[in-house]
Amino acid sequence: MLLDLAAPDFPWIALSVAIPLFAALIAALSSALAPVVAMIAALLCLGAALWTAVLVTTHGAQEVAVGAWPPPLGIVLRADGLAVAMLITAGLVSIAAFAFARQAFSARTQTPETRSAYSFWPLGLCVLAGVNAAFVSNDLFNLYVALELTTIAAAALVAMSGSRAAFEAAIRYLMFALLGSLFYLLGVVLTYSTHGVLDIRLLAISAESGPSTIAAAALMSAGLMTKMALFPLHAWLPPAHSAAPAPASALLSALVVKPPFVILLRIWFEAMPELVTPTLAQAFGALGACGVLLGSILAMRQERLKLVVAYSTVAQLGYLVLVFPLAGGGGAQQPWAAGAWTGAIFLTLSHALAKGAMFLAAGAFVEARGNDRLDSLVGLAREMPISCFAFGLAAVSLMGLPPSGGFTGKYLLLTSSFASGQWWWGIVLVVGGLLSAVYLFGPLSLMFAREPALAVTPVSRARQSIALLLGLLSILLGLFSEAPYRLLQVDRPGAAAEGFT
Amino acid sequence: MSVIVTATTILLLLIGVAFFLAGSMGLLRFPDVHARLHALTKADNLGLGFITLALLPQAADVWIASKLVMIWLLTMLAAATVSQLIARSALHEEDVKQEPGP
Amino acid sequence: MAPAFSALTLFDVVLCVLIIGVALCSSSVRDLFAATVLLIIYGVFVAIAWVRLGAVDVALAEAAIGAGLTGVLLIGAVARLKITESPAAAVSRWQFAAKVIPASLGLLIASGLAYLVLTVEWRETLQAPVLANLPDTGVLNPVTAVLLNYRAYDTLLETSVLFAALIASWCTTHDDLWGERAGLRQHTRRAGILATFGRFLPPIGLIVGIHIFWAGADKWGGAFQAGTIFAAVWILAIMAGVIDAPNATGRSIRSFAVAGPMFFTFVALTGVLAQSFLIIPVMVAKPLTLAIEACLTLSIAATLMLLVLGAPRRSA
Amino acid sequence: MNGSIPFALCGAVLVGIGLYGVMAHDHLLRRLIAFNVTGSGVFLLFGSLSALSSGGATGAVPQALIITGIVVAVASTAFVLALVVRLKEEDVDAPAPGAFEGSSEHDDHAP
Repeated sequence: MLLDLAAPDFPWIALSVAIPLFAALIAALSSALAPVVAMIAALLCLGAALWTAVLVTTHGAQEVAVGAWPPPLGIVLRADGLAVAMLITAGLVSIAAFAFARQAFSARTQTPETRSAYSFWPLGLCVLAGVNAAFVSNDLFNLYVALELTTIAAAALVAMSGSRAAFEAAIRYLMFALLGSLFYLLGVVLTYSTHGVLDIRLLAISAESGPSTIAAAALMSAGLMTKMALFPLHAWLPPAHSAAPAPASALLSALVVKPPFVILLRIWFEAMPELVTPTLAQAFGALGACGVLLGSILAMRQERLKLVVAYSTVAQLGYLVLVFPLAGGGGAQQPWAAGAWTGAIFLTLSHALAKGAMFLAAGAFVEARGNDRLDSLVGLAREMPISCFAFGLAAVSLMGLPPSGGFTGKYLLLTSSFASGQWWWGIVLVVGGLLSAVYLFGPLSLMFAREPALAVTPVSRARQSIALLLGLLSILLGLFSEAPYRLLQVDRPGAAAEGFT
Repeated sequence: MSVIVTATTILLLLIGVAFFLAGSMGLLRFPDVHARLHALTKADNLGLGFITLALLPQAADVWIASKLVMIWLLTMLAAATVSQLIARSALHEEDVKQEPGP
Repeated sequence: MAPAFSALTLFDVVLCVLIIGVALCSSSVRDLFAATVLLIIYGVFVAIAWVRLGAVDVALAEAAIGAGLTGVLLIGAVARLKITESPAAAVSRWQFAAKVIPASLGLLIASGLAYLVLTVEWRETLQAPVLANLPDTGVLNPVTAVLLNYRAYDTLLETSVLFAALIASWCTTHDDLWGERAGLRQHTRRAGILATFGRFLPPIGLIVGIHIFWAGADKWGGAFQAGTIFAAVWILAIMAGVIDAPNATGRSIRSFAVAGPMFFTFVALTGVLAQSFLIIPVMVAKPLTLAIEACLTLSIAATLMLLVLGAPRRSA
Repeated sequence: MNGSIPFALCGAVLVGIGLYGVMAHDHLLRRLIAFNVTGSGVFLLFGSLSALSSGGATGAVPQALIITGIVVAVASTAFVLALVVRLKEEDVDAPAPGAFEGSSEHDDHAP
């Protein structure tokens, strides 16, 4: 039997889970091989994802029935435009994070083997496997296991630095995440017991909205909102994401909070679109708006760069759920709804790239200055122009300035908010953008200040450019938004164009 | 025939339960760890023994019956070991307590 | 059909009341050690409930993992923390809200669920296809068929969760203790009662574990239940001083922990030869399933043992 | 009355008790105990609903999912315990008052 790699039904998406998993196991066996294995695995994941993108745009959505058992008995992995876009982003961010981590966590430079050099690689690869599994799985219970894999590995990355604050942040994160898992699991249990299926597509066919379906959807959403740190369940995120070492922070903030949002989209837009009422959609939007405002205001008041960046994640995640009122309204906003759905995903992608860049740049600053206090950034642009430029590019994308990916996303959301007469969400978008300009201008103005920089430990240009590449990508996403836009339209759920009914 | 078997089972079960009850009462009422252990292990081993005996006539074949006996023996072994360990740790704790005063 | 209200129903109701009572006690008792012991008792009662629901595989898992292993983990933590009493709660003006809000939420969810239980028509439609396709899976126990064939992908990710938890808990080691033996150093007298027990029990435990593993294919049991028993035997042997505790840097212990998921992932990857993923071909279904289960059992045993021993620590 | 209704109701009550404990307790180990109670309540509800609809025993798919869930729960429990023990050891090295009660300074359950 010959491998037909070019066949349209080759199970590429399964590889994007199996490869990092296998690599994690090898990395756990031999810490000397780990950095190389991790990099190869991340590159293979990116390659598989890019090739899947080609297949998806030419042949439509790809499906793999695991074990050749079709649902409802088996589990289906499915790559639509959304899943593939997330896979590509996960590949890019993890390549960057692993490349940046090589120096700090390499067993070659540290003999005998140390705790963090050993455990970073298996855990980072488990995070990659977990988020990839969550992006492609179409089975509600399988998603639960994927989320747990991600959570445990991510919490361990939070604790990685071994400081007291890191352990506290990790415990806090786990307490929230485990509570979220319980709610999600309870919702899955009710769904299965009501409909006898776990597959999202089959659910869309069989779902009639009884009280147990409503309860299930509410419980699953509550759990996912906890895991994506949506206001008012956001308190765990900033300490956790800022306590982790820089490459781990990049994985956490760019990737780990994304699967819950994607699953939220799949549950509401694909599985149970008929459940959403206008009030509910507005309520989701209100939580998002609170997150945007509170996260931004708290970000302004921080004195450490990593905390600013982490609070900004809370704010940016708030924008994403504006997709519910904007894409999910009634028929009146029909032509614009699809734009809102695509816009929210553009924001997700550009946030992942920009946040990855920011945390890696912050990591370079920490290495250079020994801490991440804002006042120690003074004049750093002259010493570390690459990192500062990377931070600036990422900031442009986060503020939503043209021509970044963040701009494309916000522009699509803004258009649909005004076109559908929901101007209040437009105001949230604009005010949020202004606030992000304020909290990012603080660190940027310090970096580019004319005063001489304080003592700096040199960080290699190659490692600084990793953040720059991610920052550039978040800009390029906006400049060349045509191809990703078309990719996201592949197999877009009907509700994303027609609104919830 | 089956009536006699059932009656035997019920009778033995009741005796076993009585031992368990007595053991539990002892556990609750006796003053210190050693007395409690005494009540518990004696009553439990006998109680479980009677319950095993009661179930033997109900077993479908010799294989299952022997498994039941095995379980009883294992439990006794574990109980004996554990009560030894508990007693020793209680003794140790008493020693520690006596040193710094009440 | 059974009569509307039989002695068995009475038994069930009493069992449920007991379960709820023990759960309440475990939640409210002040002494932390007592709370832990009550949780173990709770687990045993829940295992009995699973037998009553005809779910013997779950009953075994709940007794071995839910009650036994969780209990051992908690007792170990309580002992290491050397605390038994909950600290006196700080008086704050939020204290009232901090109890009332969870209480009302708990009450709301419990009553909502109870309402749903009594009013909704529930559906279980997968049992028929599970049984219909059983011949293709090579096993006779439908639960094993689901775990290692129909939904083997869940199990693959689940073993990865265990693996991640192991690396994660290793990650809590003090930096200067990395490479030391796991857990506290054991001090056992060579001729002591525990040492004798530790020598006597492992062979029996191994036999029981192998039995549960082997039976899992056709009747009740399987990799997780058997793995837990092996882990218990392993821990006992270490506690009794029969064998040494492993250290996280050891090559062999890492191989043990990784072998199961690695073989499983490898099998999953060979599925791409058939343009799919995680295929268990019908022709070799039985031997392949048993091979996967054997590797998984080994890894589960090693992982659970290491999780119970915990990170290396300084002797006090 | 179907035989598994008591267990389903029992599961519902356990979920309530457990969720209360997870949110109301200060002590991390107590929260973890409550977390395990909630988990087994969810599973009991799951199994008995399946038994309820088939009119007999719990189906094979719910059983398999529950076993998976139990293993995932014990993995999480083990990791949290490892973190809690380590945090306590930090306290022994450098004691900080009240630091051990996970939520004393951060109000993370009552927004």
